[in-house]
Amino acid sequence: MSAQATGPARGRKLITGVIGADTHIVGSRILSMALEEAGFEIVALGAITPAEDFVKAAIETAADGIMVSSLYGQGELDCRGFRDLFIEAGLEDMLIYVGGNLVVGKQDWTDVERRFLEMGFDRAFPPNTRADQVIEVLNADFAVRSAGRRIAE
Amino acid sequence: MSAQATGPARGRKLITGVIGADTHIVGSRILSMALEEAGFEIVALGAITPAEDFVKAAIETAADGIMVSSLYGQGELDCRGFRDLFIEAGLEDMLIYVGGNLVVGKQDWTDVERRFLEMGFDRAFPPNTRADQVIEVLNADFAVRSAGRRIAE
Amino acid sequence: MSDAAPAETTRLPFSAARIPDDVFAAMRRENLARWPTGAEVDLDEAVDFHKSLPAHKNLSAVMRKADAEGRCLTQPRGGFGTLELQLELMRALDRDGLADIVPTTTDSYTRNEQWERAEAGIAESEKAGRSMLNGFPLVFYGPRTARRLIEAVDKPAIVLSGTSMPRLTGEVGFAAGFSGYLGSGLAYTTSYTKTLSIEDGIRNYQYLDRLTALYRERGVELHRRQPGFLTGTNIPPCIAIVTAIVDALLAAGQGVRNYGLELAQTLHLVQDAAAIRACRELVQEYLTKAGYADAFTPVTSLHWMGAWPYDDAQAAALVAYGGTLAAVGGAISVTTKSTHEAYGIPTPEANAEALRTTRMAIYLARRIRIDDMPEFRREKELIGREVRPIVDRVLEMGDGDVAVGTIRACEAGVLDIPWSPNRQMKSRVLPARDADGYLRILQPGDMPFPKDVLEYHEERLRERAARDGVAFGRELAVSSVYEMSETLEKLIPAG
Amino acid sequence: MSDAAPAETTRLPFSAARIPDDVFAAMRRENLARWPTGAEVDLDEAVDFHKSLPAHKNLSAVMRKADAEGRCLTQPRGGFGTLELQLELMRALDRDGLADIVPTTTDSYTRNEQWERAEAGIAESEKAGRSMLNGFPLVFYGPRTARRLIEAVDKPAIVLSGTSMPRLTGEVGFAAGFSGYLGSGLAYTTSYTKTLSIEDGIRNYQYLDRLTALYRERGVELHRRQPGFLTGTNIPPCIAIVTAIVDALLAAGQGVRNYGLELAQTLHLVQDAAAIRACRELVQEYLTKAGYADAFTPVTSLHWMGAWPYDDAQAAALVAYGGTLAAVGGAISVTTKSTHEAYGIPTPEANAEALRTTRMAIYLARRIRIDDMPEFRREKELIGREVRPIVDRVLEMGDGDVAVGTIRACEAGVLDIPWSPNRQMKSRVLPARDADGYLRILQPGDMPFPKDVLEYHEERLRERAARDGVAFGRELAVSSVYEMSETLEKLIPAG
Ligand code: B12
Ligand code: B12
Repeated sequence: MSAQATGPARGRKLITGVIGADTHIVGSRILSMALEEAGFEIVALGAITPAEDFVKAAIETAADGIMVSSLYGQGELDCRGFRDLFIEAGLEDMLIYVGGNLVVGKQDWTDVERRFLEMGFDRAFPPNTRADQVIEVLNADFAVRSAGRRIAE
Repeated sequence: MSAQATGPARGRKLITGVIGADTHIVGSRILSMALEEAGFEIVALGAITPAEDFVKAAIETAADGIMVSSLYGQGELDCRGFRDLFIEAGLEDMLIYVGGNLVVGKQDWTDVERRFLEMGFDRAFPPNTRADQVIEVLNADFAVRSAGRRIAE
Repeated sequence: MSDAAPAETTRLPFSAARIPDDVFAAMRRENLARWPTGAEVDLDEAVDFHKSLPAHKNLSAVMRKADAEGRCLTQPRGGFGTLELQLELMRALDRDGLADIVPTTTDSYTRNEQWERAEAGIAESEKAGRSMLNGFPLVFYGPRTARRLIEAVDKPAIVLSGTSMPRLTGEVGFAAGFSGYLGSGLAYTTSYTKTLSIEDGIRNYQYLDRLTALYRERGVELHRRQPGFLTGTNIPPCIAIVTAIVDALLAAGQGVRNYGLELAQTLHLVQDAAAIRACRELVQEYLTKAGYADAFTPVTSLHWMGAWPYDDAQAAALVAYGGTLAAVGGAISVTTKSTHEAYGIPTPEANAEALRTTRMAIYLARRIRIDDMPEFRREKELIGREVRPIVDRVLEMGDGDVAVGTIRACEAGVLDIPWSPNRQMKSRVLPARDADGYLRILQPGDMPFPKDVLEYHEERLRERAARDGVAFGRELAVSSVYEMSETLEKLIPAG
Repeated sequence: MSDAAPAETTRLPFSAARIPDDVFAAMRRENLARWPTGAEVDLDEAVDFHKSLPAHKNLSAVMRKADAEGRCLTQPRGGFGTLELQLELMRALDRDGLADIVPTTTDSYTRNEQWERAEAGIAESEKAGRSMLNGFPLVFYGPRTARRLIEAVDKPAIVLSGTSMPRLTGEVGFAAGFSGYLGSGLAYTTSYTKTLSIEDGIRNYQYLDRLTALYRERGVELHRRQPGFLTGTNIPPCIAIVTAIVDALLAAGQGVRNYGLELAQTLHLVQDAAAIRACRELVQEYLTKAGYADAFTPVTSLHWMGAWPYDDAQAAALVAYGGTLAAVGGAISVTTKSTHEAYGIPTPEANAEALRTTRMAIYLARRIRIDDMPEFRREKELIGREVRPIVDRVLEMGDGDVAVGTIRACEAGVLDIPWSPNRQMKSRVLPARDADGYLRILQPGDMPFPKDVLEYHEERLRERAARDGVAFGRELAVSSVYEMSETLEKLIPAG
């Protein structure tokens, strides 16, 4: 049986969606399905979602975390200032992940990860990430959040 | 029509053969056929030919050049001292080529070539050498030999 | 961002009918005014330029020649964010990749008509010293500058712009000298958009097809092409072919007569060969019935369009097999991917290498055809029995008008595609792979497949569920999405 | 250098008869005394060791299991000049290449029983820090040390030693724990030696086969294998199968019952599939006729054995297609090459990558079989009509003794192979590729192929000569040797 939400992660509300002009919906949809089955509550914004729509949905639904997908390579442009939008909306502590094929071309992952962490994402996930891995990290991060830390080591 | 022996190269006698414990006969045989058609006289020693047999054949037939093949990788061991055998036999000026897959593994060609030239071969030829190229070089080398030089630039 | 749909003044009642000359002239004026480079489009000059090109730089002629000679041409994808990078890329694909057809893939902002963002992306790319865009901003550069791409390479060039908004990109591309354009109203709107209506998507492509016909009236035959791959995610041949027929009828209605059909590989030797044959025959059947017996509809086979393995060595097998499948299936061309596919847009080198691997695979396929195999015949016949009921129903629903029928059929789920991002599609149809590696229909949604056909699909899929020890249900579809991206350890465990 | 042929005292009259126990015991004593490590061979200990291995490390069992499950296993080649390098290589092939069977290729001095030279080669390799030998000097290291190779990897291991002098290598290999050994008297003597007589080559392999039977008598089943690839240079299936039948009969005569048959790929989907089926059937037919109905004879397909392309990307297509051909043809295992083939012995990495590409190609081949194709049936039937007249004539010439018949047939050219380095072979038979990519017989030499068969081959080859605009003659054979190593520009010129 696949990974499940545990402890403080159980029942958390997550927004999923594909940012920018990106139409790659399959990964986000499968991820949403898996997270739902694992015990999270999912609000799926689908493909081609402007950055602002994530913030709007987070406010409207009082979400606990954001799962941004970007596959088509232009995520490096689309994701700039994403954290700022949440800060402006007073949601500076929102847990924000990004995953997919984040940049154009086959680039060194540690370098890509650094760029996205610098942009303010709590975590960035490389290609070939499976839902089970994401669930485990979510469990860990929600666990330390009750202890006041931002993300688990 | 394929390349032909020209000028001083016409009618020259060449020994062909595969050195050492090497059984790869196809390249040497096709080369022999092509050289013969081009107007050289060929003495083919075939596969698995000890170094000494090349010298013996050269003396017996009063050959003008030696075409050593080595494909199986151990040419680097088999070819050591090859020139010395000719020097000992008083044939220090013999034109000696070597060609094939001369070393074990895919190595940098300029490096391999240097090693074989240092061993005393007049020329070394990389994998993917065709008979036409060899004939052109033979023409050039036999041409400069009448002028007393060893090989053409 | 500019308006996606045409302005009201030129908005005709929606139908499959040919756009009248005067209306089309007005539509073009409006369209070309949407971005400065539109003013550079000069039809007369463009027609003269196309006529000045040798036949081997005209994609229509090249496809016809390949068809006549029984060849399978190679074509990569490829687009970078600046003119310099794009020139270099196209030259590499030509010189090192021996591509028979050279591509210009547009970036995703251009596809969505966000030309200012594309402009910013060029600047960012120049600053970063690498492409920050996933394609070439064709509209921003405009036809005059883009013509340098055509002049740089002595091969036919095609615009690849996965979009439902091709009106300006099409004008610019054709005016620049591209002789091919990939895209269609039904296929791309259902798979590349979230909120655009199918109607508007079709209207946009009616414009492009009408433009193609305009060139034709002026004596220039351009190659239009339908992207039957849709979401690229386990699309069974029948669904691809249904969309191919609908889009082909729509294009023919505007006067297009050189219309390529793309089919994503299922990666099954028999299913792909059957699909390639069935596609061309069924499209011809419906075009002929509709009075367009004179259309040329060559089939292009596409390297695997779903998720790729993360191991280059594994990916190399998909690249090579992609050439084998296209050639054995009798496709007129194959569109390639590379060993970098799972990670990102390939470097020119990786792209060129994949072209060469594919070309060698095509050579190795010799003249082999498997049309005599009973299994091939069974599959081909099956595809016919899947496709005709759907298409017939679509035509019926439109009371003879395929455009109208298409909208109604999409609304009703009669026309449906798997994994669609578009909110107007039901996207209830769900495919999965059976135990023999064929793509089958797991859930038909509301598509009117015959009962016996569905029973057959279910039986085959139940066999797989039993073999894999999983429940018969959605999990079969999800694992089929991942399948090709799995490690070899998982695909073939050690004995 | 040691003597290649057995000493006179144990030299029996030449025949296919089983070597009597006492004579064989004497032969073994003589043989093991030829090099110090021979003394390490202890049959009882070796038998115990083999019995202690799990079934998945016994190649016989692994081949039988794969056959039962319809799998196609992968096996690379690989040998380096020192124990350290060889250990590292075998681990890499196992771990990174997922090889189902791990190899130890011996170096060419060992193959020619020049063990002192092999010893020098080890020293040179250590000095140079890279392998100066083209394989592992198995006899020099001896069974005790070589066992470390067996212990290092949890897979069955096979000795690959292209030689006509396998007696000591075989003793050492089996005693070390290798459960497979590739090589045979007719095939290797005709393709790996210049002056050794066919008789002595057969005698040497009768020793090895008798040794295999000795293990069998002790309850250990080892896998012997025939290298039907011969000179690897455009060997048509019929010639490979003729040698397979002869060598299989010789091995069965000594008591071997687990005998693999290798077939070099022709790189033609239909011809290879037909060859794989025909090979197993025809070998079984003759074994059964000779009273050995209980022999297991799985077929192994070999990646292209002729000259490879000098471009890695092109070579990748041959690697992948090699997996496809083996799997679709129903081979029980495939022996791989790599993208480095045209240049030199591959690095462990390149070797492992090719294994993975091949494995993925096997996966992609699913359960596809083409046995129903009329073209397949025609080819398979043709192979039968080519093989039987030759084999029947060989048996006739030996007055019932296949060993004697083989020698006489080689002398008469009834048995012949193309491009042989061996001076006793006529090597007048010459193959070439026809216009459809099939390997055909251009010149039969003195091989008694039926007239109608030869007419068919000639007709097909004349078609190619006409297409290529070359004379019908030797040039067809020579260009067929080069074909796969040509550049893509030459193989498929731009449209
Ligand atoms: C299928 C596919 C398509 C389909 C998409 C269908 C659809 N509507 O979804 C189609 C054919 C339409 C398509 C179009 C295009 N595509 Co595309 N596509 C792919 C492909 C082959 C598979 C993607 C997929 O579905 N994978 C399966 C799912 C299950 O995996 P996933 O998407 O990776 O998601 C998983 C993980 O990444 C992770 N994950 C995803 N999001 C998130 C988010 C968070 C927070 C976390 C934690 C994890 C996570 O979990 C998911 C589940 O395991 C990939 C290459 C590949 N991977 O093999 C290219 C790829 C993504 N596409 C690419 C491109 C460029 C395009 C196009 C621009 C076309 C082009 N090159 O011509 C257009 C884009 C159109 C647009 N405007 O967006 C590029 C992106 C390049 C880059 N980043 O450098 C890729 C990588 C191919 C390539 N190498 O060129 N594509
Ligand atoms: C066919 C072949 C065989 C056949 C040979 C049949 C025969 N009796 O001839 C068989 C199957 C028997 C065989 C056996 C072996 N082979 Co082998 N074989 C090949 C292969 C695939 C093709 C060779 C060939 O015939 N080419 C076609 C001819 C026309 O070209 P050519 O030989 O290169 O010759 C041309 C040029 O090189 C040049 N040339 C050749 N000689 C000369 C000389 C001069 C003076 C000049 C100017 C030019 C010149 O002109 C020729 C005509 O164009 C090559 C790899 C490849 N190239 O793809 C491996 C290869 C040569 N073999 C190799 C090896 C190692 C072996 C074995 C040890 C087996 C093994 N690995 O398990 C045994 C050796 C047995 C022995 N004792 O020698 C290696 C050598 C490795 C290295 N150098 O690092 C190669 C490169 C494969 C590899 N990558 O591992 N092999």
